[in-house]
Amino acid sequence: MAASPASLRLVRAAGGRELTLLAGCLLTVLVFSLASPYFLLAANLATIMRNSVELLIIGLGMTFVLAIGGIDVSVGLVMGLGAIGVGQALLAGLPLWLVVLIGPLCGTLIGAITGSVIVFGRIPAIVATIGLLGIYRTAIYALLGGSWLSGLPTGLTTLVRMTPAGVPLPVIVILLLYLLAYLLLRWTPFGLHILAVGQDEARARLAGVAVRRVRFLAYLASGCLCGIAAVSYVGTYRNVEMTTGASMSLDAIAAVVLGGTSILGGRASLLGTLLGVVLLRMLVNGFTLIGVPSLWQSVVTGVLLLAALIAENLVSGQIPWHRLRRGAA
Amino acid sequence: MKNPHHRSLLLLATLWLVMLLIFVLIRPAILQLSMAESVLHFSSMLALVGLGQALLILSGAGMDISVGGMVSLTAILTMMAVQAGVPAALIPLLALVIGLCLGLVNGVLVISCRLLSLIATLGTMFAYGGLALALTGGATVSGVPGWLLPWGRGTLLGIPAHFLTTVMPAYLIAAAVLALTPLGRWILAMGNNERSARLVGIPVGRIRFILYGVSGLLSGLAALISLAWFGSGRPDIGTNMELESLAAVLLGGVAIAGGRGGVGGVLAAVLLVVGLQAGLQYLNISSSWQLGVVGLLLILALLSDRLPWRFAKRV
Amino acid sequence: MDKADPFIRARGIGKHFGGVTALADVDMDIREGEVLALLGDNGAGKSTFVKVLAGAHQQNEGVLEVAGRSVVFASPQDAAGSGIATIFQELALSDNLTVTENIFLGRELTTKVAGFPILRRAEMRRRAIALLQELEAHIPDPDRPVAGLSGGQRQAVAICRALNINARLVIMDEPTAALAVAETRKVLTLVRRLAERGCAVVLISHNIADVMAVADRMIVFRRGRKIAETTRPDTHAEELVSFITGAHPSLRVLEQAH
Amino acid sequence: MRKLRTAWLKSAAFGAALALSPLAAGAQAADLPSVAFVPQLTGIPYFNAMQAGGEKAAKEFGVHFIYTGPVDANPVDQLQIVQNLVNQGVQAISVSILDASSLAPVVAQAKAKGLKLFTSDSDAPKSGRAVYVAQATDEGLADTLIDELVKRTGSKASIGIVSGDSTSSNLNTWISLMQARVKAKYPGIRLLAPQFAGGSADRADQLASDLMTAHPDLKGLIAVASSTCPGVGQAIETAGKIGAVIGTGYCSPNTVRSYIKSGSFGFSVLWDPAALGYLTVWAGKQLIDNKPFAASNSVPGMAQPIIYDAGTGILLLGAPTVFTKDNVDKFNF
Repeated sequence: MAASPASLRLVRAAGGRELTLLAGCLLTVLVFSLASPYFLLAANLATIMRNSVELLIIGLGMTFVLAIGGIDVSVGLVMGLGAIGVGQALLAGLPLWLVVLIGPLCGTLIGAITGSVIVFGRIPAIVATIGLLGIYRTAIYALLGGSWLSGLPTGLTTLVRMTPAGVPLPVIVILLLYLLAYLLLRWTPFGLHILAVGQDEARARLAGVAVRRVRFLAYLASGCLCGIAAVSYVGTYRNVEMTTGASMSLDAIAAVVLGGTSILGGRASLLGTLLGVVLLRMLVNGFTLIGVPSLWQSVVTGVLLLAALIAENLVSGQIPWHRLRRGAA
Repeated sequence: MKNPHHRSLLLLATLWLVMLLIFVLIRPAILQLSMAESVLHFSSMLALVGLGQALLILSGAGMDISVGGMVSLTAILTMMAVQAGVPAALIPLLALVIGLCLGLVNGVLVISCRLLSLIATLGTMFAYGGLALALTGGATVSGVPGWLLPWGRGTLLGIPAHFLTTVMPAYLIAAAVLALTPLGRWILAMGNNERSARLVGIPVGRIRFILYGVSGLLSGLAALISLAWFGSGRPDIGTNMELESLAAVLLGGVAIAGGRGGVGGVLAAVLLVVGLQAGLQYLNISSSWQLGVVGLLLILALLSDRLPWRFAKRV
Repeated sequence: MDKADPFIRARGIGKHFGGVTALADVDMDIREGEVLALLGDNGAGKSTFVKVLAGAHQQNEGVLEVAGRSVVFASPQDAAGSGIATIFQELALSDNLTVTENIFLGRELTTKVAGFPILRRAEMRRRAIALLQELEAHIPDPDRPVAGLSGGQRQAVAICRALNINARLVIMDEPTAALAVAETRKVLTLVRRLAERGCAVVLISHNIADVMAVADRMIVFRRGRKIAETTRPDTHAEELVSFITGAHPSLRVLEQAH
Repeated sequence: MRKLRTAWLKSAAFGAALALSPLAAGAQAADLPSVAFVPQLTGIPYFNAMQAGGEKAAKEFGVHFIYTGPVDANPVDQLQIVQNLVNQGVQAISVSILDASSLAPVVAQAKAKGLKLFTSDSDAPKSGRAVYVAQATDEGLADTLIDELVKRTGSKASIGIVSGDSTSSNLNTWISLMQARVKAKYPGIRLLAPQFAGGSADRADQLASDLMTAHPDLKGLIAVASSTCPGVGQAIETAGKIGAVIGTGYCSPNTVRSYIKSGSFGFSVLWDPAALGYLTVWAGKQLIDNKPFAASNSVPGMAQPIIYDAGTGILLLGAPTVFTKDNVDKFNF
């Protein structure tokens, strides 16, 4: 149970995931830059970046949620709700600093709801968030009342498009968030506790970790990040519609898992999440550039996810071809 | 009420009554035969998909979120095959076989390749659903022969024909297998405690593999109903079915970790969800409310599961 | 055994669960620097007693004194605060964390930076190495995840955890269960070393050979009562077994008396 | 235990009651004839405007107006809603068809109950519907958009298309008619394969950006679904291609006002959806009253006569409106 070489290999494979992903990203860049002369243009890379911002931020939160052994299929809608808050704030003509704060505020609040239902209501995360998904959707419909927030004031857009020192502001924000998350995971007790709780809740509790608090905080953090993503969304698209964020949850889970964070918890790879999101977005962009219809994109996402995970299991010797034995949790 | 499964059935029955009562109080005209008939009509596909989902979850194999994609892709592939020259008489067989194969792909991924079920089926959800759209460009594929339509649209003994001929037998068989056969006991045992099930020699992997096939088969059946109903293959017919079926299964009292629950509750939950939807529509309330109500019910149902337990523990 | 006050002094400890008496009238002294083995059949009451010590249960009757002060532990954290550490059978180690991180889990050394607690990793690592060396536990790299360690090494990490909170009493629940022979020997050595370091060690074990190898004193439980107390020089394996099974002649008298 | 259960039931009943509280609005005068309109999906400004127009007409013509539609652009959900209206015995039901085949199952039922089923905004020609209330002919819409766009891009250009759901039959019809128009009339124009954003602004933005990158010579971008309009406009602005790439589409003035003003949208083609909703309810009333449509009808409250083509069964609102910088501020929908 304890010292099997398989688990050792697993640990190594986790470290290797970032390298593999990096190689995958480089290969993608290489292939697409050969296939399309426009792929490597600065403008195109900027487009990829711009279209990755929200998923990168939400994926960061999802990394924490998966790391504690949870899951949240409602994060996209949390961003949607946050975007409504930000949009209404813009329409109400609130000062910009307040508008920027409202996103994370809404997100944190909703994160608290999600976290409470899961942690204090003791409902399995997947069940709770499926339920909340329905409730949040209804809330979005009720809040928007059938009309979109469109053509919003440009104040936030100017902010989102700022490029201090030549670097787009969203890039700076994302780097800061990831750096912060890294410090949190690596250099604070909270980070250790997240990993311990994700690995084995009962043992973490025996070791004196405040398990509930850690789990709750992870959902809170994820909610807050969704709120930050909402600010970016409203600033970028100046539009909030019914479906804002609806497809984002599963995309985020796919990207984060592709990045090597285990859905069983106890393992978090921030670099992996970053690379996973970028790889997915690059593929979508590249396929459009070489003329593959956009309808194929979700096929690509699915196949890539499966291929990566199968490859990993093959390399780590997890697949016993000789007999069918184990199922999965 | 020692048996938690009975408890959740009681809960569903109560919810049903409460719902019916509210609706009838507001619009007595809602009590009409055609209403019941259309609820059954719209329940069929969800009930079948939910059954596969329920069996998988009961066995502890985890959830299958590719069911919607399987239904769409099966419908599309079946009709594409017909357009490519396969005799239309083979449509029922074709739909079942394609569904089965897609389900078994999930089985291979989870059991043989040892992917976590949630992730494996997330991948196939993207792949199946995406393929259905990509292969057709979003257009429907027509060519369903006329003789299939009465089955999809008509009624037998006042019950929608497809409900009578698929859902009822499927649930009866599933309930009988779970209650009366060793296989049924095994499924519940391995869902309850996988390790000890293995120790006593239950072929856990093989059974789960078969159940993935069953889930695919039922999705294929749902796809067949959609063909007979609409008269064409639709690439988006399974949209949202993964979450709807999961909600129904969980609302039906099946424990997400497996081993606890039964299929009767699932059918009751499907009828509750569809009935709620129909009732709200009858009152001309935006169907967006239905999502929230189902979500709320789901959470409340699980909270109610917790409360007495927690209460008892404190004493 | 001629040391001054015992670290733990328990008198008349009783514990009921509903109408069931799990523990009745147990007296016990536990001294620092000695290994005390608790023996008994399943359900004999040794685990219940240990849980009272560890703060997992509260006694219904009797007085528990730790270092001369009467206490009732409300939680395991309370007990830990009094210097009592429990090493659970499942060890409570996180496989994905490193040796150092596990030793300090829940009690990390931090320094505040702008109000936020930041881990002092270098210091934690230094102390971990020191502890491991002190125990002569052969763990080459404190930065490796414990997932790769052997059963004995994991016991060493768990013991380090206990030492790290300056535990004066370490309770070990079946530390050698499921260990290979060589590993068992290493763990027993660790137990001795822990006692030599001045710790009190309470060992729960079913393995008479292990007990005879390390324990200074043995206490046998039967049906919720302490029925025998002896020391290593005064007993032998057969006698212990006969106490446990209730076959010992002195017990017949005792049981008839009740 | 018993106490808890009752408490739970109370809370469940309360929750249900709470959820149902808006249904007070659903209580209605039963004696008025009812006309229903089922949009492709609820919660988008376009159909909201149709709803407003329908309500206005309902007051005018003394009918009860029901507006209800699916949350997603999902044909099964839409069918269920239509089925439900049939069960309710709503005398005239009009549907903006998501997919031409999806109505087939209920047509016979409606006929059997003597209810009038007709289409509005998006048609299902072979379904046996009573009439199609059209905003404009599909050809008229496609041709106007292409003609107006070519006027601005010149007759040699590449033009991209960003649509919504790939399964919406009316969007697909327009796309194929646009392609036909280009083929017939503008040999120098290259219409790129349509991309589908599925109704979200961020996906539309992404696809539009990618199209502009992949085709640096791109001169026009068409947002076919109104839900993709803001994304396309935003993408052109962000890419700094205002003037170089001309955005357009079937977009309501409110949705694209800021983009038309910034110049990223050259124009937008649409009709007045409120008028379409108005006409829909009028047509429903005519059907209920069993009054046949004349070749040219004068509808109270509408300025222009409404043309009816008996051959195709189409009731035509009129020519589409082209919104530009000059007139966009005159409209509010």
